[in-house]
Amino acid sequence: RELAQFLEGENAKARVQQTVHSLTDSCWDKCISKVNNKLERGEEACLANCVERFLDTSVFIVKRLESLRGSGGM
Amino acid sequence: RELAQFLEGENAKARVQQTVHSLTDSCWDKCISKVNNKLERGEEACLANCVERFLDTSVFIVKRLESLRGSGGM
Amino acid sequence: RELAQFLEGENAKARVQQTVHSLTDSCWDKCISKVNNKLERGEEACLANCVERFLDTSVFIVKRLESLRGSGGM
Amino acid sequence: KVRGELALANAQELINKINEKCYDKCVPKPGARLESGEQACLSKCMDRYMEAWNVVSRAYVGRIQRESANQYGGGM
Amino acid sequence: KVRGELALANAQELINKINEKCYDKCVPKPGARLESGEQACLSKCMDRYMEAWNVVSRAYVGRIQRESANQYGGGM
Amino acid sequence: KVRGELALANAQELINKINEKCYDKCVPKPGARLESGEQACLSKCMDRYMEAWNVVSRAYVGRIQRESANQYGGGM
Repeated sequence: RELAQFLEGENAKARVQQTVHSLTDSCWDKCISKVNNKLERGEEACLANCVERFLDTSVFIVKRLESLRGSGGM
Repeated sequence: RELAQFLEGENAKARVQQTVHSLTDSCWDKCISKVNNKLERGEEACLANCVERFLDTSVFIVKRLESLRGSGGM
Repeated sequence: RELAQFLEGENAKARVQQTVHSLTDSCWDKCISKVNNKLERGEEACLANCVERFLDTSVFIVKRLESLRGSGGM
Repeated sequence: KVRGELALANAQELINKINEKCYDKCVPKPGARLESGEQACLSKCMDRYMEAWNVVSRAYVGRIQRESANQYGGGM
Repeated sequence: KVRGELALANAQELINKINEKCYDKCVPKPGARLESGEQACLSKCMDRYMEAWNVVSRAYVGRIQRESANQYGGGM
Repeated sequence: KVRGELALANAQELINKINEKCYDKCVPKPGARLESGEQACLSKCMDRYMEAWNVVSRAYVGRIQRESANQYGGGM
């Protein structure tokens, strides 16, 4: 049972890491055009905002789908 | 046996839906540049043609491969 | 035991073919802009170099990661 | 239960695609919050994507049906 | 049988890639039918893609062989 | 052992992504060897990609934590 819990935790960790890989992939394309000697302040802010807005978008879509479904729009 | 048939049918449905997702993905890029208040007539025709021509292309490639193989060209 | 060896060999072959598919995909985009009546000399050289440099890049990254890890840089 | 899982997987995949495509189109420069203009764009984009999905689905299923009907008639 | 499945999977993947790459290149604006110019483009594109696959395959397998030979000789 | 495999898979995926992204950016026209300018670009690109990975990871994990904390407080 502790093993099951341990494995469940490791699974969750793997899913988080997979999401981080996929977000880094797409936010890199959105925020980094030229490779500089360090990550510029604006690039760093863009990366963090890119993650937050992507998740906001996800929440927005799911909520809107639910409201459309509720109003019989779908 | 009826269960097997049912599952087979569900599998086929899942494959069809997966193809629809992947076709929508690529035809969206080909046919929709700007997001408008409704799907324009031209965009809708483009989407339907995009599906048909993609499948034509698939048939074309397979037939040509077979004819190349038959003529010893491959 | 011979079966296991045979299957292992087939697995290795499948991995090689998968890598060839993925390299052809990305090197095609890098080296072929217009489809001509034959593969131009420059295109063919570009494709072969594309494979070699991609693998060099892979070796370069792994070695650098190891040296960063060794020097406590990571 | 299998049927429910299939519908769920389908909805999940649709949400993922909309998220990817519409985020790219509507939020090119992510800022400190989702602006109202970005939200309006997301709503429109989402509606258009679902319509596109329906058009593609009809075209694809229609083609499959025509081809299976043709198997018993003329050539393809 | 395993060998046959492998060859089949390989051919299937090649067809999928050709379909994707050449459809993109040769049919940028899908119309009511595959025009003859589009078909000519598809034929050429298909031939070039298969040649490219062969060049890439030779380069990759050659590199693997050189590197395994080097393991028993000098450095990499 | 599971933990080690997870770390390994994570490192492997990071290497694959760096390889793909930085090869694209730094070696647009592959020549007969990796030029020193290309190598310098690869080093920088690799450092930036790992930093970006860390920024994204912090932002994502931070968001998850804030949202799970909010579940027991106000709305989302």
